Formats: sequence, structure tokens, C-alpha cells
Amino acid sequence: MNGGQDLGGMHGFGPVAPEADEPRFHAAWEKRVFGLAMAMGYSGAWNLDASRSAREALPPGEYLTSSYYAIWLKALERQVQGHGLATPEELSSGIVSTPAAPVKRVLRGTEVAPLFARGFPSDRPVPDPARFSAGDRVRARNINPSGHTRLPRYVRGHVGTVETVHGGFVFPDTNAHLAGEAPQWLYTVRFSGHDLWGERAEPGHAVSVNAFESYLESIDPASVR
Amino acid sequence: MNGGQDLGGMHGFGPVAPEADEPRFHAAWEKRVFGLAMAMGYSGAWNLDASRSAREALPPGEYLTSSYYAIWLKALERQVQGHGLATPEELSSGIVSTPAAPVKRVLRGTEVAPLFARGFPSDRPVPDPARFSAGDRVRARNINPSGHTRLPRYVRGHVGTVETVHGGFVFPDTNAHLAGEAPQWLYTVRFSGHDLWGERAEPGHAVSVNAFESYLESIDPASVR
Amino acid sequence: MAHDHDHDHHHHETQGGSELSPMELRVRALESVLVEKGYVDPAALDALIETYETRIGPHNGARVVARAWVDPAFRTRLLGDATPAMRELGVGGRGGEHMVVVANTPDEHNLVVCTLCSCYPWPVLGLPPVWYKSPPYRSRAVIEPRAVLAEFGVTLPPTQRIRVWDSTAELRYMVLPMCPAGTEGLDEAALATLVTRDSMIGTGLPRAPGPSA
Amino acid sequence: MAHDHDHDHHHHETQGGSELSPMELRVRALESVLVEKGYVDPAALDALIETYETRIGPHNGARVVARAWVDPAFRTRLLGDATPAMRELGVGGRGGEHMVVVANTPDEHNLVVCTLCSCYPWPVLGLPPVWYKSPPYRSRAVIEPRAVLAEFGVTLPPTQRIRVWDSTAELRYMVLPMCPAGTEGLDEAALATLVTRDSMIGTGLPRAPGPSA
Repeated sequence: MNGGQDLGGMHGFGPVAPEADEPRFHAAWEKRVFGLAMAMGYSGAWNLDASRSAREALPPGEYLTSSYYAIWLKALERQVQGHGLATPEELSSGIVSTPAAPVKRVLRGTEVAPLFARGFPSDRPVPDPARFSAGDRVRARNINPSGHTRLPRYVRGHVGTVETVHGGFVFPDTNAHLAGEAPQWLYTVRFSGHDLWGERAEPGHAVSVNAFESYLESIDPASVR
Repeated sequence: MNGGQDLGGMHGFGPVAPEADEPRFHAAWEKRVFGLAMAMGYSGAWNLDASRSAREALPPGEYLTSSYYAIWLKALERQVQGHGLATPEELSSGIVSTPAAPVKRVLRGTEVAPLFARGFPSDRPVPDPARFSAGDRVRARNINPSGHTRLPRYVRGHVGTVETVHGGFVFPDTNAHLAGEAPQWLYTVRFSGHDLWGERAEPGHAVSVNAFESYLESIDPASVR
Repeated sequence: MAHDHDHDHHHHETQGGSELSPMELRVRALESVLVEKGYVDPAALDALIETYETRIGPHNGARVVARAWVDPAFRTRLLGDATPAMRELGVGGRGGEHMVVVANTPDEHNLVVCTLCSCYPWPVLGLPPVWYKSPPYRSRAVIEPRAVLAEFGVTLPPTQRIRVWDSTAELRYMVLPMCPAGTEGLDEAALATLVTRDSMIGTGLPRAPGPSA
Repeated sequence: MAHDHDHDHHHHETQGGSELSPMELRVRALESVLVEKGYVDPAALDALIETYETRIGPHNGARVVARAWVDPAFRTRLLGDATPAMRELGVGGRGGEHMVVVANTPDEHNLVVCTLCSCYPWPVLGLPPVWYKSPPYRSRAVIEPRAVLAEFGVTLPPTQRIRVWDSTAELRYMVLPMCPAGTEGLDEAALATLVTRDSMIGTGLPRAPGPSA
């Protein structure tokens, strides 16, 4: 979605502001939100793409004026409610008043270390051959889905060069909406800064994104859909 | 600038929310801000484009969470301070503690009716002939200035058709920064919704913008700068 | 979006014991300084507010539309060069220096927006409503106009195209809606009462004439 | 941006007389419900927080970099397929399942960002700093990386290109910085101390060795 999260190329946010001590968390509640989001992410009620989608679905003004873990919290509350795992009254009061709904999995304390050390790979086999090869010139398609996508606005419509074919990966645009992993070939596509930003771009500047196959089209006009 | 004001095509703000009674102003202070902004706009210290630029220079999160006249107020305060017409302490206290700076004009009560009934036209002669004619296919240039511009992001890079040549008008991108009116030919350019938004665009949908000549380039590849 | 989330308001003494909001106090301070320094004439301030709060409004545009419905020659002048045509009816001024009128047809419906700020033909339609200036309308009108119209209760035939006019320069747009059916017996003044503000933005259609018409 | 402008927080009783912020109360309510309903094991919560607060951090990435500096074969494996190469050093896991390492050269400097959220190689660099997740960095890194680097005190020669990697999928990036001059006598552990977190994001360069080196 063209939401508050799609920040590449925006102006007006001011300078980058590193902190002197850079604590990992800035309040006790931030740690709990982090842990709760990670634990619930394992429940099977949703997935990582769905969580990202829930965060970026906050109204842009709210997204941009909420701290990072406040965004996580608000999205997690919405997900918990949206999946019927708790009611607004329960989240408001902290008092359970409805029965628990079934979840696929509950992450146990003893499982954290082995599971998180192994990780949760998102590469998947894709039966069809890759449509593009390293060196191909491709255009990032001009899509504007109202749902989740990982193709940022600033590359859409621009022509770049395929650098790497990474294999098949879970497709976030469907997975975020629990519509299947529908894996696709993933590429690294390099764009010149001049092509992305115009003649005033900083010289000697290139940007790469990771783009799923359906985000790309051949620049051979005959094959442009 | 690619700021919080450049809203065309964004998602996530929710439904349009008409009000039942639609008061012109929602608080007494809104009227005063409106009047102050209009009166100060006549002072010659800045111009309308500069005021728009000051409003959109608010950090995007603040822009998107401020009411309309709160944006006007904040921009006006910044302009008054930025031009040395009052100090932050004066604006904070309401108590004048420094001498007034000279301004070019002061709008008098008796002048309001005749001046505002006449208006403040922004058409200006342009010596050179218009580069484009009705029917020409043109591309909106991919510019990304950090300063004021009136070419919205959603049309940049897209090809449209010149419908109307309107004559010369003050160029906001320079005028906003008090760098001269530098008038340019102004056009109406029509884009198809499909070209702007991709294959999922609503059918039978076109969008026109008013584009200054320097926003446009011929799609003849030989003449693309 | 309609209320101010401002946190960094200044601190003021309550003046004269009245209870004013932080924004009222902040604006009052600004006004005091600008007036006392001589940049703003209080009489001009009053005249500006009075003008735009009470004198201008969509009745001006409605008169223009009704005239165009009854007078084909005026309609031609209006669509050809709207600013002088409106001046014939005494309509114009600040915010309407460069008017463009776009006519709805059975084939094409027009919708006006300002994605970048709030450009609006003040002397023709008055000051814009909050929704016109707010992010939902500004963001969506150009990407999903049909969905926006549906929220306004306007469902157009699929065969009627939608043309969106984004007011990105100093041209200001007014939509000339189609005259409703059943208005044959109405005079210009009666027709003007059918012309809603929204029908001149494109988010609405004119009222149908009442049973007495 | 670093504090929460949230207005619609829920109202809670103060629990046990302690003074908790609205956010603490809101999160406490959420945790209570999720734990009581059996969706969250408190021991898992504690283990997750403990792991990511104290166990992971940029020292892991620094070990990888130092090894690549001293071991050309490892460097080759790392740049060819980073995930198994890092596993050789026991580095990997959640948030680092698909690692890509990009090497700085005199001709090209690499910079990593996630414009759409906050993707970051957790097991290699730890949890990201606030600035990495915040709008200024996310918006500007892709459009004016040289200006961003200057704010970090990094001024590159104009002849050194800048390559920005926007982490838009599940690949996670680590920059392999160039080994500083004057490190000939240092062993791998000493070299690792020169590798800053920022030098592996691309917003910094490794430390120069101290006078004792």
C-alpha cells in the first residue's frame, strides 16, 4: 500500500539523529511489546508479512508520529482483535472475559533458543524457471495495490538491471493477507540514482532493491503486459 | 518537496468524512489565523507560493496530524520569525519586545473589499513561444526537488497529452523561495488512470494536472534532456 | 485528522480569567504582536474574516450554473473563458482570478481536487469544507474517484468516464453539472436552488426539482 | 519521532499503587490477556527479551568481518554465499536466514537501509538502533546517501560511488568494510575490535588502530 511506511525519497523529516548511548529499548514496555510480537508471530494466527501489513495500515499521520514499538503495539492489538483472540474490552481492561480461541502453536520458553538460532527461512521452491537473468534490463511495474507490497513507490516505472537471481521466496503480497505463500523468483535489481531521482541526483549513486518476479516486466515493448 | 503535502495516490487515510453542518471555521482562533495569514500575505514579506512552501515544510507526521488551520498557523509563525518580523519570545508571550521591521505594505480595512474583489492575478507575459501545443504527447519529468514544486509525485515519469496552453504564469518553484516570478507557459496535461496507476486502475478514468513548461519533456527520445 | 495533535504549544497566562484553549492563546499572542508591530490593521482582519465567513459562498457558483443552463450563449462564453463570463454576474476575485469551468456530459463526469494543498474557487464556492482539504479526499480522488463518489452517494453509469482535475497551479475549477430532468418550467432563480456546492466540485449532482415544480 | 504521540490510550487503574505510564499500562493489559488466554508462555517472553537484549549484537558481525580480513578463502565464501559462511562462525538465525555480504572497495561504498520498515540482520548486528528505523534515515538514504553519510561524519572521495541496498525482501545485508591501514600486526581478535556496528551498515568506517597497534 502507498502508506506512511513507504518513505524512500521523501523530504522533510530532518537530519538523521543517532543517540549517544543507543539503548536497545527505551522503556520497559518496549521490551514486552517486542517479546509479545515475536511470541504471537509464532502462533500461526498470522505471519511476518501480515504483521508488517498491520503496521503499515496505521493511518499515515499516526504511523509517522508513533514511536517504533508503539507502531508494533498498535498493530499487534489490531491483529489480536482482528483474529478474535481477544476483545477490545479485554485489551482495554487487561481482564479476560471471553474464552481463548485456538491457536496453532504456542512458543515455549525452552523452544526459543533452538528455534530462533535456526531461524525461519522463507526460501521456497518455484517450479517454473526464472523469467529474468542477470544482466537483463527490466522495468519495475507501476502497481499501486491497496494491500501489502514490497515494491516501494520510488522504483515503480523505472528501468534497472537484474544483478542476481536469488531463487524462490514467499511472496509477501499474498502471504500478508493469508492468501498463500505463492513463492516467486526473487531478484536484486540495480537502478541508477539518476534514473530514480532525475538530473539532480547525487553523482555515482545506485540503489538496489529485492524485487519479486511479478514486480518486474521486460522492457521489450512487445512483452510489456 | 516530496513532503507530507504530496498526497495524491496515497492509501490509508480512511473514508472521506463530510460534516453534517460544515462550519467554515471550527473555532474562533481559526478565523483569526485565516485573517492573519491573508493580511500578512499582502505585506510583501513573502508570497502565496512561499506560504504553501512553509506549510508543506512541516515534518510530514506533524503535517498529517495537524488540522488545516493549525498548519496555516505553524507556517505563519515560522514565516514571521524567519523574516525577522517577530522573535520566538514575542510569539510565545504575545508581548512586543523588539522594534518592528519594515514591511512593504500594510493592508488597510478599507482596501479589503476592492482588492479582494479584484483578486491577484498570476498570469504574466512570457517572451518565448510555447514549446508544446495541444495534442502533444509529453512526459512529466522525474524531478525531486527538496524545495517547493507543484508537480505531484504521482505524475512524474508518466506520459500524458497536452490539452490546453494557458499562457504564462508565475513559476511557483522559484517564487516560493523569493527567487523571482520567472513566468513559464502553463499547460493542462491529461493522463489516463491506467498510465498513472497501472492495470488495476478504475476503468474510464483520467486525471489532469496543470503543469509548467519546465515540468514537461517531449517524448521524442532525441529531445529528452 | 480534524483536531490538532499539537504538543509543543506555548504556555500563556490565562488572560482576564477567561478559559482559552492553548491554540486560542497561541493565536491571540501572534495577533497581538502582528497588530502592535503595525503589520496588520485590525480593521483589515475584521473585514477579511467577515468577507470570507459571510459574503462568499456557493450561491455565487449556483447563479453561474443556472445562467449557463438557461442561456446557451453564456454557456459558450463560460466554457470558453470562464473568468470574464463569471464577471458578467459579478462573480470573481481573490482565489478565482483564473477560472476554468468543465461541463459534465453523459459521457464524462468531472471531479475537482487539490492533492497538494487546498486550491478551491473561493469567490465562486466559498471557503472549502474540511473534507476537501483533508488527506482522505486529497489522496483518493486521483486514484479511485469512483470509490470516492460512491461514498458521496453518487453512483455513475460505468459508461460515464470520470475526469479528475488536480488544481496544481493558479487555475481554479468549477464543474458545470448537467441540468436535472423535469426542470422545464423553472426560471433561473429556481434552477439556482437546485445547484448544490458538491455538484460544482463534482462530488455531487444537482437536486431534482421538488413535486411543486 | 522518538516518543509516542498517542492520544487514544486506554484508561487503567493504577495497579498496586505504582505509577505506570499509559503505555506501560496498555502493554501490561495486552500481556496479561495473551498470557492468561494461553497464547503466550511467559517463559518464552522472558527468553525472547533476554536473547535480543543481551545475547545478540554487532560483536557477531565484527567477528565475521575480522575473519574475512585475515582469511581470503573465508572472504570468498562469505561474498559468494554469506549464510553458510557465517554459520561457520556460529552466526545466524532469526532475521539472518538469508544473508548477503557486500564488500566496500576503493571504487564503491555500500550502504544498507530498509525504506519500508526496519529489516536488519539481527543475529549479525543485534537489534537496530532507533535512527535506522526512523523516517529521516529511511527516507533519505536512497535519495541523498552522500548527504546522509556526511551527517555520520563519513566523507567519501567523489570518485567512490555509493551503492545503497534497500532491504525490500527477506535478504539481509551486511557491509564488509575495507580493512584500515596500519593493522598489519593485529590478530583476528584485535581486528574485530576495530569493526564498528555502523561500518557494517555502511554509515561508518572501521576504527583506525590505536598507537599501540
